[in-house]
Amino acid sequence: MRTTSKITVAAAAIAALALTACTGGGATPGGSEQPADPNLPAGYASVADESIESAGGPLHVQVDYDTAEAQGLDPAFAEIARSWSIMGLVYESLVTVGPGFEIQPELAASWEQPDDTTYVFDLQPGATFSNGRAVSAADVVGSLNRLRESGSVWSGQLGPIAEIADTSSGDAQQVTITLETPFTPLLAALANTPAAILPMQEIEAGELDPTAEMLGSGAFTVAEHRQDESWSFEANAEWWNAEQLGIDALELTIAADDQTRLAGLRDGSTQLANFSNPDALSLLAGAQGVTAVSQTQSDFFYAMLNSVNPDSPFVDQQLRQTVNAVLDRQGIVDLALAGAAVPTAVTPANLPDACAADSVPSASAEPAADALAGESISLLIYNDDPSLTALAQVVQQQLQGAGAEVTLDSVDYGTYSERVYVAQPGDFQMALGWFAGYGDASMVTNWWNPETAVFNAGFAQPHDDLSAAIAEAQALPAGTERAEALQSVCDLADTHAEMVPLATRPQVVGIRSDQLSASVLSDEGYGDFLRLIAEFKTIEG
Amino acid sequence: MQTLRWVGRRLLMGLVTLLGIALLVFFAARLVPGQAASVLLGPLATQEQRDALTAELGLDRDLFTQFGIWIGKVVTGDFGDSIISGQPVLDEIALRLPVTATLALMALGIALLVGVPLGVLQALRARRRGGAVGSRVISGLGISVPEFVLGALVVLLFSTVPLGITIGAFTAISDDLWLGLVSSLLPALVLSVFCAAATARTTRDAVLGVLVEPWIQAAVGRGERPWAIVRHHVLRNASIPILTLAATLLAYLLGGAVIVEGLFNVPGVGSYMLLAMDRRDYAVIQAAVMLAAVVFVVMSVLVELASNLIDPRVSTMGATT
Amino acid sequence: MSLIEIDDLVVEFRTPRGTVRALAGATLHASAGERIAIVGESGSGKSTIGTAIGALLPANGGFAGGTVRVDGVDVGTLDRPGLRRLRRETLGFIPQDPIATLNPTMRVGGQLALVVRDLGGDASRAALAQLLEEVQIADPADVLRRFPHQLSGGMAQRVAIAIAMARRPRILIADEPTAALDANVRREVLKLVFEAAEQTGATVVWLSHDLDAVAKWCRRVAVMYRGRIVEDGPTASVLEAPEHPYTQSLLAAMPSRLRRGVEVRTYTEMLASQAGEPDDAEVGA
Amino acid sequence: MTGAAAALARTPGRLRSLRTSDPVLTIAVVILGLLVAASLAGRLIPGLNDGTTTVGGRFEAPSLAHPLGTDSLGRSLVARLLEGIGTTFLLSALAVLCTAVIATALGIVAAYAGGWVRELVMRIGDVLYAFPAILLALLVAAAIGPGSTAALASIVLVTVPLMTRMVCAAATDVARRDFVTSARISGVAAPVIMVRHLLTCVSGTVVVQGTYALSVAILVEGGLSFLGYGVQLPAASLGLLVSEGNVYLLTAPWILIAAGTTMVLAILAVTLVGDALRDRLEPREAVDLT
Repeated sequence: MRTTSKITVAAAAIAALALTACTGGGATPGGSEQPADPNLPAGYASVADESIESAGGPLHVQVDYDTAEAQGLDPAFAEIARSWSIMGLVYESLVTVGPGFEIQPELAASWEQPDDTTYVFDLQPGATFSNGRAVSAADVVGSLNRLRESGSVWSGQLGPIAEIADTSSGDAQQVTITLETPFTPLLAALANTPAAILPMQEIEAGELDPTAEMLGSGAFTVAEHRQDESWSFEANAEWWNAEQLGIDALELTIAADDQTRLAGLRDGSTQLANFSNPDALSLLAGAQGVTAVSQTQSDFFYAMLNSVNPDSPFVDQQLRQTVNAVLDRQGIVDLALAGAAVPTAVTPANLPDACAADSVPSASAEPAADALAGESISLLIYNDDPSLTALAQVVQQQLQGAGAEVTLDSVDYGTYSERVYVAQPGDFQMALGWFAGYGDASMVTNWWNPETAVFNAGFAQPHDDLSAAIAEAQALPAGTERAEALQSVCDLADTHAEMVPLATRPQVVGIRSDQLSASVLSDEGYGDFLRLIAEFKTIEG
Repeated sequence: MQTLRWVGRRLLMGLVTLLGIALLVFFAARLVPGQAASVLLGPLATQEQRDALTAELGLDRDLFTQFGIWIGKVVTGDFGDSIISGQPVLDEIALRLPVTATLALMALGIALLVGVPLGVLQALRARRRGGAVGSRVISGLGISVPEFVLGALVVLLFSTVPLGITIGAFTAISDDLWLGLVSSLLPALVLSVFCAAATARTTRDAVLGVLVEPWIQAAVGRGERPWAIVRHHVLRNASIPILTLAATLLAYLLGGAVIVEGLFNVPGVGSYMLLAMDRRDYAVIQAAVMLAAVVFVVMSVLVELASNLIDPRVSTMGATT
Repeated sequence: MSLIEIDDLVVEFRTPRGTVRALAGATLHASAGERIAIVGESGSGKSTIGTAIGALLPANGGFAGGTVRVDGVDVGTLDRPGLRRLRRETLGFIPQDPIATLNPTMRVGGQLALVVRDLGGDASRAALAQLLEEVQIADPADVLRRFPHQLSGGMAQRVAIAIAMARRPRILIADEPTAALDANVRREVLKLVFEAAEQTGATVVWLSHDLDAVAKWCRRVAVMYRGRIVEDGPTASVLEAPEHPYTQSLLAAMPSRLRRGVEVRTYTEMLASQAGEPDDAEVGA
Repeated sequence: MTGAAAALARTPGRLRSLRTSDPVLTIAVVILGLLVAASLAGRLIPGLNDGTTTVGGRFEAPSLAHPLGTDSLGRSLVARLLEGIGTTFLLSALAVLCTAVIATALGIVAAYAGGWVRELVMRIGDVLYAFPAILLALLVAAAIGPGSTAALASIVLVTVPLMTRMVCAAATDVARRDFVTSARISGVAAPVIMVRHLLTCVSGTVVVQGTYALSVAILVEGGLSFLGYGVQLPAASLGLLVSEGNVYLLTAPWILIAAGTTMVLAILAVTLVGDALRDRLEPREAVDLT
């Protein structure tokens, strides 16, 4: 949707090939498909050529929608993936996410974990805000505490923090975070833009209103912003890594219509653009000078089966399970998502330690051919996301295939959010939606506990067994043991079948590869396809 | 003096119309389910946050109070702030109006330059074999091809075949006059097709309406040349319906050619309005509608004034219907 | 050779209901300088014969037989420029409703100027005023500034005569030029028309139904009925000894001959009451 | 204008037969007939229309099995098109019917009553007329939820003001004529006058305006569906199919070609028939200037 969540894609390579073959869309040599390219390092969908001397100049990028947040430009409250990408150009977090969801240094040059509950971060020595003031440990402590105290939904993502302390000595700026109990997703949460480091000194002095203005330590500064129209960024000369930056300026145009972004890439007026329509891969196939890559998002689509509203047939767990079992996730991927996605369970399929979509109980259940005979179901969706609409129609066909009578109720997003999130109990029977999958397999599991997630209290019920399993998995360090713990989260969520994960959400990045050598990760948890913009190199001519 | 009184009266009626529109848009916008607060805050917000934002936006009071406050401010020229950007709505619209105005004027200009001569030709040839068939189908096609079909074809054509105009990027006329005009050209062309066809049809009808008049017969009887007759005796007399249409078209174009603006990513009033609808940005919806309505009302007064000047028999001065 | 030779002229109109024959073989000749009146009731075809002389039929009408010759030239064979030359140089029309035949959005002066300029004449203010004075307009400067709808019927007819006469036409066709005028203005206007024609030696074809006036101004009269000239001769003999029953009925309806207590019936009514002759005016369907 | 011809040509306000030798009109009527037949066939013949079920792969090019190819969900485009034509025509026709009823009633009452009633109707018309049409439609769609009902209501709101104005103008002309005045004086009840005299005299105007409203209706439905506020998937309408065709123009051109052509033909045919109707109701014998 224009406003809410985040993104995905995966085994897109093969799927994209298959798609082109069957549409006869003329796969031009040197075109856009990217089968597992042996030249690409693991974890990358595209890599900037380091041997190129960047021609500099402005980079033109088109994105599908603009940030639009109740708290303006304040990253601590940013809910939309696009906000994270845009704010991430100006602000830095302590850490960032690299290939394979590996946590990498950003504002923190390095970190240590002396024990399960202590994290010690050493800041980049040259880190400076764009106003010329050096980033201090106090800014980090202040920013993270500000997030914790903000009441923002992201404060909970940081886990059970006991203390954030400035442990600097001399010029070396250092911050220590102490947890009450072990919490593995901490680093992944710190990598997200809401945990960005703000110039706290200026904010506290009242010199900067972070909702109206952005002042960060990152690669760019804002030259101009026209809401829903465009952003102009300039390279931040004060950035600690400024020499590496290949572009001088970034012109970001908001173009809601897929056609406009496709046209921009085709006619060369745009060097990079994103698409949530998986068919963008085939639509860009054969376009001169354009490479389209699929970036697998950990974001995923899910179905909500309202177990709270007494008027909903899904108060009956048996029925929920039957619906869950009837749904053919691979069929959804193939038909609605052009094969450019993967089926998933609660833990996003492309994240380390995630459980497999076909490992949960419903996957092996074999519902009768007419298991839903006599059921009549109303399926609520919002209508401004073509992928969601496609998905809904496939879900409708599948449920009808099992004998149910399914009516699609398409409304605009405002009405949808009123009926799903605001109304208590939720004013729907079955609904479809999606949310971000983040950078750690256990982060999104938070949403399966309505008591902490809140937004789903109108249609899902808290379950002690599931809540306990979620907490247990989050405390375990990454590895086999945690994978097993997450498996039980997946199994329990699947059994309760209130929020039923379906498939990851596709994202396609189109690159004008004759003008730009770009780095794009093959997997992403925060929808930030501009994450590696510092490595981009423009090509002369 | 009489003219002034007439204009005054006409403007007063315009104000009544505007008040009607103000009422309609205000309450219609609030009939739409989905509060600004829930749209803006997203799914993860708590009820307290929603309530707080609703109170902050003044949306918790009863509708009539809200309307009173709003209309009170509107009278002083304050249309409120956009919920999304926090900026005064008028500033936001002022930023987008030049873009839309350029587009509208270009489209209308093309439409009149093409449509009027075409319409005159059609009227003159209405009685001839063949001539009428071709032009009827052409102008019929013009009003039958939806702008979203034509626009998509143009976007595809210009983005796949290098034709000298890039359409992936839009430059505002305020940023660069020449580039602004060039990038407005294609969307203006797409818009002008319908407008030109409508103009041609109206012109044809108007000219045919004049051609039955005795003074035309008299001119023909005097052996005057056809184009002299058209110039001296037809055009002026046929211009009132054409002007009326032009005003309607201009109001429509300025009110936001939503679809074309979207297709070509033109940052104009139309696409802004559409977004505001999605986000329940009431202040923007209201201001944009009021703007379009003011344009409409002013245009209709101007057209009536012009009609009086064009045809001295139409003495609507003093009469109102 | 006569100036106007209309021979066995058939004119038809296409209408949604089929073809209508407005002239069904009309024949009429007129010499230079002659004054001829054509009389007949509405729909008899007299207007059609008037317009046929200039090939000015409405677009749905056309010649279906016979010929119209003006000065020996068959107008049916003229190309468009030729037709325009004929109309510009030879013909002058004086309309029934003068206000309607003036362009309502143009001042009288402007319209006169257009006509004069078209003929390569002097379009100065003074020259235009002079033209108006010639048609007995007292305050020409004021009239030049007016719009047609601001003129009285008589005034407008004078302007129309001025426009027609500015071109010194050899044939003046006046289609009931006084029908829309007050009785007292009628005489003046007719006088103006015939005096102007006298001056230039123009042939006058006057379409009228006013037999009293016809008797006064014309030496020759043609009577039309159902698309044919049914009687044609010196006014005196036609009025005194009508041969065709239709002419007789027309005469009976002349205001100057009305008698109290004598019922006046039109010829058509008479025919209808006798369940009369076959209808040959309408052809086809 | 001459005698008999003019007299015969001017019988305003009554519908005359559409019998004609005009080839354009003939083609237009045939196209319209085919489209109406197609829309009925899609609804009435069971099995012919299964536009909501996946029957093949995504974006299959036209073949024997699927003569117009398949769409993004592997549905047969023939079936989708049949359903789309049906939806669009049904919706538009219904909307125009509503418009005609409302506009005729309002226009006649306003013309007959005159005075403040007329003024009020005209002012309300002005308000709707001055409201940007697409936004009016969007507001309606958002308020009652996107879908066929919203599209229908939007079309009605967009088309009513103009038609009311035209009917009112025509009816005012009639209301001033002698036979209405004499009917009034002789005490004929107002409703009787309105129905017997005004309604019959404006019927031509209503029919002509109705055909124009029909073409506007098809366009508005298309625009609304294009913006996502009209007919909702999995149902089909011409506008919806066109908007899908737009996206896949490069890889699956058959969708736009089929839907776009149908839509253009539909509007064109309706417009041409409207033109022909008007030419017959308000014949104009223009002078040939040359």
